[in-house]
Amino acid sequence: MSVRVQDAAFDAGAELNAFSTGDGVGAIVSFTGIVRDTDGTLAAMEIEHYPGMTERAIQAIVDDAMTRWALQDALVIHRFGRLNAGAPIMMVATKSAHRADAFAAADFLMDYLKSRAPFWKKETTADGSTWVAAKDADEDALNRW
Amino acid sequence: MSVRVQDAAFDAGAELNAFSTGDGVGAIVSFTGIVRDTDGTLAAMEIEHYPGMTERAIQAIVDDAMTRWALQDALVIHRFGRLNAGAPIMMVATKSAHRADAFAAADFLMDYLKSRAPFWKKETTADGSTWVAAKDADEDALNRW
Amino acid sequence: MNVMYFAWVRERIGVPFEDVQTTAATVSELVEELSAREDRYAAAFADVSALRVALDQELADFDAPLAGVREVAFFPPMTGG
Amino acid sequence: MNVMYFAWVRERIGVPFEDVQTTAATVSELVEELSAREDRYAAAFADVSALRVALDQELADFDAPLAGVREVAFFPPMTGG
Repeated sequence: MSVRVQDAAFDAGAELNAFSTGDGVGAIVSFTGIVRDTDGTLAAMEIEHYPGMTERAIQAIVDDAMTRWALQDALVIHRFGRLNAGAPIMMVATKSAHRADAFAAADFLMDYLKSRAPFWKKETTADGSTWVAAKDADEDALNRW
Repeated sequence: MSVRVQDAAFDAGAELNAFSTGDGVGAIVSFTGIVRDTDGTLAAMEIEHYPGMTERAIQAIVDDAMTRWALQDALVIHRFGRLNAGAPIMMVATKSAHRADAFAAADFLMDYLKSRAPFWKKETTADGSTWVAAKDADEDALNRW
Repeated sequence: MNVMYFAWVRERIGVPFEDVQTTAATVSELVEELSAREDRYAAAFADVSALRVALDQELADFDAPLAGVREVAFFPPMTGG
Repeated sequence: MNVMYFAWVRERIGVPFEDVQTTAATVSELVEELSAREDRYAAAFADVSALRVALDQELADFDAPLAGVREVAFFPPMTGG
């Protein structure tokens, strides 16, 4: 499995293709998160993280997913730093012999990365900068697993 | 939305990147199905389909998904004809402002494509050719929705 | 009426499609009629619970009426994806 | 003990990390101690229900003991993904 925390941009399609190989692989699920400009006013998004803890937290979440489902591999890429609207923030991919495992594991990884990996988003518009607030729904989503 | 039924190979990564654009997109989920060679004996897989009905059935499933979830777009590509082990058979992608919609819709599309789109798989090994049997689990999966 | 066969149903019956003149009122009556014709049909239709049917490219039940239908297709459960 | 602050906690306190000499037995005691020092800490820690804490890079509770801990981090709920 592969966990990458980086400020550099990445190519989600190239990552998907590189990940999609291997004996016995039947099902690959990917998630890509994009900097969303809800009402066309976003100048930039800044992502802060906690170097060291970030990698540990993501690795622990991936390890958990690998024990819960029959996965052949998992990939997590998460950017930090300044990103523009429309840029990929992060990507998760899972592969398995069967689609149900690949889907559930990718969904689980996203829920946990969202609320348990130490990243914080700050949005800048013409009106200034604000830290994105965590949503109750994101915390509630963890209870599904 | 885009539905393609084709014998030509496709590049899942390039398709994902082409699909991942657009205002307000925040979450993209993709599924890729690969010809799986469970025990290293698969010589080829042949996929038969019902031209005309295939496109109609997939379109109806996509339409259903678009009414059930807040999607900005959906993509379905499914190959027919002779495929080698390791080749992508099909791909589904969904995009939405929010990850929950993108995940649920992609999962739903896969369940319905599996059991309601008129494709049949035939596997050829050194021992001969056999039609892949439908699994009860695949039919049962439809009851989730 | 155009009758189509797919996958192992096609292989057992030996043709992918054929024009069938019938007065069958339902799919089940058509199945009975074809099964009575030749062994290859009887073999293909031996267990209709293992089969699916589409009328004019829409999935249907075996008790569905054939009135106005132009294309009937018989096939095993789908295995796409 | 190295104490780190992230996101708006960092902005309110004004530094990303600092060395803190303390005899606090728990996270809550450390929060009280810091809040008593200066207004910027009191402002940052005004509502600890809106904060998370990690001890040596693992999420912890505010009543967790500090014995043996080398790095404490305070931050708002995560918003990654």
